[in-house]
Amino acid sequence: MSTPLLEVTGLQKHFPITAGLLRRQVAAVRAVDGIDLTVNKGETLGLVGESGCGKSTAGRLITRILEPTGGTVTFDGQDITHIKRGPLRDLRRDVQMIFQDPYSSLNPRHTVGTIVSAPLQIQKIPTPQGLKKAVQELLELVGLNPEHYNRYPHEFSGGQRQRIGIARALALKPKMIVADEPVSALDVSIQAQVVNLLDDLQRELDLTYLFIAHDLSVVRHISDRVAVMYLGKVVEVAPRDDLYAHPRHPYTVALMSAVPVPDPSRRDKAQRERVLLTGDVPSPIDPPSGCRFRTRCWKAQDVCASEQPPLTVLADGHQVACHFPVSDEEQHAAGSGRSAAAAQARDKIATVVADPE
Amino acid sequence: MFAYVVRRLFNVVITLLVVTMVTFGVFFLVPKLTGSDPALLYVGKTADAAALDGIRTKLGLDDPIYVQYGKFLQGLVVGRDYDAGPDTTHCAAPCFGYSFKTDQEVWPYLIDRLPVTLSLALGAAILWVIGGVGAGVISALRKGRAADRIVMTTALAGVSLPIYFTGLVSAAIFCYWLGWLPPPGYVDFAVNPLEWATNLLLPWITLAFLFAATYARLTRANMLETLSEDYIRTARAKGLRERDVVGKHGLRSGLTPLITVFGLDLGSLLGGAILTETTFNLRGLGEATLTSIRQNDLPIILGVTLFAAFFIVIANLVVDLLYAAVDPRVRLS
Amino acid sequence: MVAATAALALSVTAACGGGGGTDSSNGGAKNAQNAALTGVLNASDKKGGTLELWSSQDVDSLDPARGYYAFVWNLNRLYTRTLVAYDAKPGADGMKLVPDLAGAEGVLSNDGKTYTYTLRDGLKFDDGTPITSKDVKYGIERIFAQDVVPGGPVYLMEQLDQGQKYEGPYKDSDPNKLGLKSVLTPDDKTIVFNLAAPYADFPYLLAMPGAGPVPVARDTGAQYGSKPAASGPYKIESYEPGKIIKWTRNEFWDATTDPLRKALPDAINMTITTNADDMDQRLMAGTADLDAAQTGVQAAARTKILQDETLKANSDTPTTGFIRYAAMSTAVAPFDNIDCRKAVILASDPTSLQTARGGPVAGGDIGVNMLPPNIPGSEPAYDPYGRAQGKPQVDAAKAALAACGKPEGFSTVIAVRNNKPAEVKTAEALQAALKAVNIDAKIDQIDGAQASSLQGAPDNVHAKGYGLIISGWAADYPSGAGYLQPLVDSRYILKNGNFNFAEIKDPSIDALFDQAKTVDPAAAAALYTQINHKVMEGAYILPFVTDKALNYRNPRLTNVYIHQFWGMYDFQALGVSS
Amino acid sequence: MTTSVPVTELGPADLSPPKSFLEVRDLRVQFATDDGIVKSVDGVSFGLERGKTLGIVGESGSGKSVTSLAILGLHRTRSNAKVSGEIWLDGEELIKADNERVRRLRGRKMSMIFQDPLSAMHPYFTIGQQIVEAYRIHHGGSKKAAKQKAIDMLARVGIPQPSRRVDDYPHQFSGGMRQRAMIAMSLINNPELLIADEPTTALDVTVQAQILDLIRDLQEEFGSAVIMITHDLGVVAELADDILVMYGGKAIERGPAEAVFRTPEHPYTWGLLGSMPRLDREVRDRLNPIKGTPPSLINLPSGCSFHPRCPYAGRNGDRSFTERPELTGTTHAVACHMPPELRREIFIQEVSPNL
Repeated sequence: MSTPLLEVTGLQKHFPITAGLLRRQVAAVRAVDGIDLTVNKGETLGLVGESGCGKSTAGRLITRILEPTGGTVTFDGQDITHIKRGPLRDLRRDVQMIFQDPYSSLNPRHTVGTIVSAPLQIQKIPTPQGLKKAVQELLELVGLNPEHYNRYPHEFSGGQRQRIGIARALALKPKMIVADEPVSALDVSIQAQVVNLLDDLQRELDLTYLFIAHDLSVVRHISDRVAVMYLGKVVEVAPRDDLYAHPRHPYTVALMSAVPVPDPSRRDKAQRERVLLTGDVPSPIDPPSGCRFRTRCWKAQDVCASEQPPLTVLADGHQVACHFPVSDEEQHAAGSGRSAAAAQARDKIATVVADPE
Repeated sequence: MFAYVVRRLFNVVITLLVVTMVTFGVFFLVPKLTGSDPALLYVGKTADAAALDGIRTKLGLDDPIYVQYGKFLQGLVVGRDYDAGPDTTHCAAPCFGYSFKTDQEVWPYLIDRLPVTLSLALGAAILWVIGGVGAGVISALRKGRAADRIVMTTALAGVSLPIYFTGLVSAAIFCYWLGWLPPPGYVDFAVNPLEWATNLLLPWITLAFLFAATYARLTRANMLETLSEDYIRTARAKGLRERDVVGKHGLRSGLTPLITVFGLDLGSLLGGAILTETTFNLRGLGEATLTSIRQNDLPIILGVTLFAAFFIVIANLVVDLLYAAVDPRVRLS
Repeated sequence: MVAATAALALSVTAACGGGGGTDSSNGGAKNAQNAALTGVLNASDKKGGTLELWSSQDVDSLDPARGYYAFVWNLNRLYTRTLVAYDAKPGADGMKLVPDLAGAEGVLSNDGKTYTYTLRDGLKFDDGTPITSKDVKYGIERIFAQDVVPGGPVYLMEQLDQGQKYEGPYKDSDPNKLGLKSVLTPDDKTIVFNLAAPYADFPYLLAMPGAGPVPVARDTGAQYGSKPAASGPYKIESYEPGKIIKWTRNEFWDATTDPLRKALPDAINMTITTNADDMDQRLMAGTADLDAAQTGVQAAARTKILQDETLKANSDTPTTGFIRYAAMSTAVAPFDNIDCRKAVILASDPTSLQTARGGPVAGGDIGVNMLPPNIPGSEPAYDPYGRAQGKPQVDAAKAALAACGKPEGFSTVIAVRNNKPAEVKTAEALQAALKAVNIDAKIDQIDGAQASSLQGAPDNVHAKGYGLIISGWAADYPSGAGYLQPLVDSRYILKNGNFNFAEIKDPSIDALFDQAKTVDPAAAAALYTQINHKVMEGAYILPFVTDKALNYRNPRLTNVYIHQFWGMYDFQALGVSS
Repeated sequence: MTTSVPVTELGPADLSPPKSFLEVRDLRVQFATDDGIVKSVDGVSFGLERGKTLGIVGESGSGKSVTSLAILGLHRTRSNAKVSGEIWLDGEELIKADNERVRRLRGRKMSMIFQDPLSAMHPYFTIGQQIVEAYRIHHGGSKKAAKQKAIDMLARVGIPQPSRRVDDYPHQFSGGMRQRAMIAMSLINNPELLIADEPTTALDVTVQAQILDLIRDLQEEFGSAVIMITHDLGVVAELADDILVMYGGKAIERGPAEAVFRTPEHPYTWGLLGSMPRLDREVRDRLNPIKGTPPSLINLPSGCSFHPRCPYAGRNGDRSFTERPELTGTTHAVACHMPPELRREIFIQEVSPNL
């Protein structure tokens, strides 16, 4: 369980912004700005964060759909940061990706058989039982009717399409799957089916997952460990239960408390305890100095503006990038009004509204 | 924005350079490869070898192609001199060259023809935009009903019928049979604006019919798409009157894509409407294109090609600028 | 003259009503089809009005030295006078040269090698300056400047250079630019031509527009065509290429110095249109007077004219002087064998070839030999291969093939210009007829604009194996030499621009041409008859048709007649009645 | 905030005058398509009081959005929809009212917030222009005054520097700010009924919390009736007083929010709750999804349209397959053939332990 299959250190992706007559680069979108991650063999690492935090870009860097600007990606002991086409094709056998939108990621003019068999044909993988049989086995594996081999994507529902995408990803028997928001476009009842399928497949095929999503509940359900990203940085990594029970980074705290609880009887309490963040995520073109969350953080002090907090391991095993991690006491500080954190957050809002910049 | 325009203009120049190079290459290299001799085009049928040599020297045909091309470019920028016999004639910049076939400088020749094409294209453009967009909007609003079917059937006819057919039939009917219009021809606007208009009426209508058909179909499709947009639903949900929903919210975005098509259509028409011009005996750039190609008159071919390319790249640029002005989401960089 | 042929053939039917023929004016011949072939129709001396010529083809050049189209030479008669000119009369009389600028016919001396002409008194250009013999010489010298003013015929150059390598007046070191040694102008009224050898056809060369006077002061070289000096009754008021040419009266022209020209209209316009069908509509509607190119109306109008008696009466079908033919290259096997050539002639279907050219009315008569009817010495009845009967002679052809040693037939290539639809059709008709005798002819459609370096380059012809070369030809001057010499004289085989497609190398033919130069026209005509016979006996060329064109004339025109030399109406004679 | 007022009880045959602020009776919306008639909404009834929030929950194709568009009368123009039933708003019947009357109510008395504010706002007009337009349709007045009103409203919904941002275009706003602007636009005329159609689905969770907070505050301030349409049970749980669960165009469970969450009675509602992982529960080994896929509205299953996916479908003989269950019950109504006792027993014994 603890052999790292994937190791990412200092991974960066900057998209240049050009301007002026000569199209000189004047700035860069720092989509991913130095992240460290480890995914162990057979585990699921959940990568959460809000839109624009860089989690999808990170996924594309790891699968080498994009070329990193900096840092290293090591997969199965091999440095794949800048590998070229040939070895990249070999990498594709081991690392596959599942995408969010089951509509746009399947070519509408190809049959399911063609779509699922494409990786086999591109990689020239021998299929002793015959290509068609191999594809039908894959379809069965993901819970689709093998007789639907000759149908087109539009004849399937959203959940079934996502299953097709999964079958395609599994065709090459990869070691690792990077799933980028694989269930967020699906209806709740279907979402659960796909989550269960991914669970089952992991068990049966000994897969390693990097599960990228914004839905904290789903991530919690499926992951062994969870990494939280904010504005191109990983702010906290911890085993699932630790993270959800004892979030240490103020952003993680806010994120958790924002999730609506499907229990009307608890909503008043939840609302009282909720840490409401104000304003928007700053631009990744010109991120705040020091700690990137400081502009929205109720615990921010001067040092947060001057010094970037490194991702350090706390006593309880959390990796947190924060100068002032939230303690359990703070978090559970019960009270008639809002919690300490929430109260501090409230004050912060007041200042923000009064002084917008 | 300024940098963008400068950069685009620079691209325009590059594009035009490439166009001249290709045209130049085609019309100078191809005869060499097929073993024919452009000099022969300039001489009488019984000219002897010495005369041919003389022509070659005079036209510079014995120079390497890059020298010839260099001279052409030099003419464009600073003008060049031509040996006209008793003395030399100076072809002032922009010198597009000198047609030995017709003994004229290309630039004035084309400039002379420009008003014809300009009148034809702009007049027709106004007609087809009004007619095509109007018909398309009606068609979209009456989707599936009689008006829609009539418009779309007419549009199909417009798209399918070649201009020399509609042109000759309409000329036969209106000019010769009914006698309502003068026989086609061109009268300069400055000479007689009324005759200018009545003479061009038929070509305008014929040309506009062809384009209006396309525009009606495009407009219909765009309008239908726009009317199903979420923001149209929002406009209705605000309590807006339907005519404002269509007129203010629908048209603006429904017609924006037409800018591109319109710009390119007008741009290429300004380079000459070959069929319309020949059918209606209009001496515009299109007719010049046809004549020069038939006569293998390279300098004029080069000239009209450059003109046409110029209009198209400029139209492209204008379209992009216009688009940015209309659609605030578009940023130029 | 290889002259104007059909412009853009927009052969789309645009049938609609046009004005019918109105009442014809009195005088002269009665109005009927082809009435203008033999007599003067609507003879009149009434001046005034504007003659509205139209054309679907622009002039090649208005510079007298540079025009080569037949109708442009005809137009030149409006503004360019020459020492001698074709008489202004219908029928065979028009083929005679009469003095024009010269007061009398040239005086021949020095064993037929020296021609001396004396100019009339009172000749003036349109700016009032007198026309002198030096202007005539200068005009002729311009022909030598083929690098500046190319395009026209160069016969005079060939006769007058005589080894001097004269490069034209623009490179002439003579201060007066009159450095051509073979032409002398002892005074302002006399001009003397010294030929190297007797040349009976020389006056014909002097009747070409290029031999007209050009005042050195007004010569603008390459641009001269835009505003040439006028010696005739009209001057060019304006010329907008591709649009319109306007002539107005030259007030310095004196009718008393010009016995040929009538100069009836006050102005003449030639409007150039891109739409030949539209032009036909205008002709029949009476808003245009004449198609200046005179190549015949379009198919739509042709049908209409032939079906409507009134319209038909306003039309003529003159022979144009063209013969359409296929030459057989003696350098390409098996046409080096005369019997194989004969086989082709015999196997061809005269009627289908005629139909391909447009039928008996618009196309022409079945061609039987190689001298057109307007050339002295022609024998319209001379039909050595029995083509006039109209049918292919398959048996005779097979016999010829057997004699040639190819009883099983052979294969060859037909080279045809792709921009001449009628020629392509004749190629197809010929191909079909040859198939009947197992001659397999492949058609190669060559770029018409490059014909002179594709058909006209023997090297290319040999390389491509062009056995049959389809073309057409009309005379630059009405003599057997003017018509036949470029086609059959071995000395006219050129590396480029060759018209002796058959590459005929028959010393007896060459000798007959030389002999004809030295004798009087009547004797020469007999020699050309002989040449014609030799060419036909040698089976070098298969004539398709002697060309005709169906032309429509506005009934308001006066003084109308077909001039036999051009096979067109004599433009300078025309007047308008209303 | 407890649910004191019960959901008004109304059957399709009820002809009594409306008692609630909004009453929808036997609403049916059908679309004629090439493939057949799509019954998007098939006999839905509910009521809503001022100051209260109704959450309509369902998956895609359940008919929840179509219902809201029908209330606003947005099926009237350029649509092949056939709408029948009754919609009473403040004592006025809307389905039979003429177009002009409904138009005047739209955006004024009743307004709507859409799911995706980027596509729901016109890309070519500034935020200000669009809000000003919404105001001036119903109030007229000068543009300047309307703009000031728009700025005030933008400030009210928490947009910083509103006087500057009023001239921005929608694409220049972030997702959350755009939804705030959308809300400002729908509230500019103080509507008495606000329909929010998936207002936070396109937003991030922290922004969602902000927007829900905002809607709640504004409702308190303006006292509007709110219909919250969503597929997210968490969101309804946060806001709704009453809940209507829709499936295949029909209402299958309706009741006070607490009741529906604590003691849900319809197998579909169980399935929904079982499908979602919850942060407020221990992590389960497996989720309990509903088998199969939502039905096609053209070809609805016979009888109870949920029966192909229902694990208990066979328990009533063949009634589930042949007979359409009516929505029965008082405050907490359910459309299911199983007797209420059995449903409660199953829930307590089989379903609840796995949630």
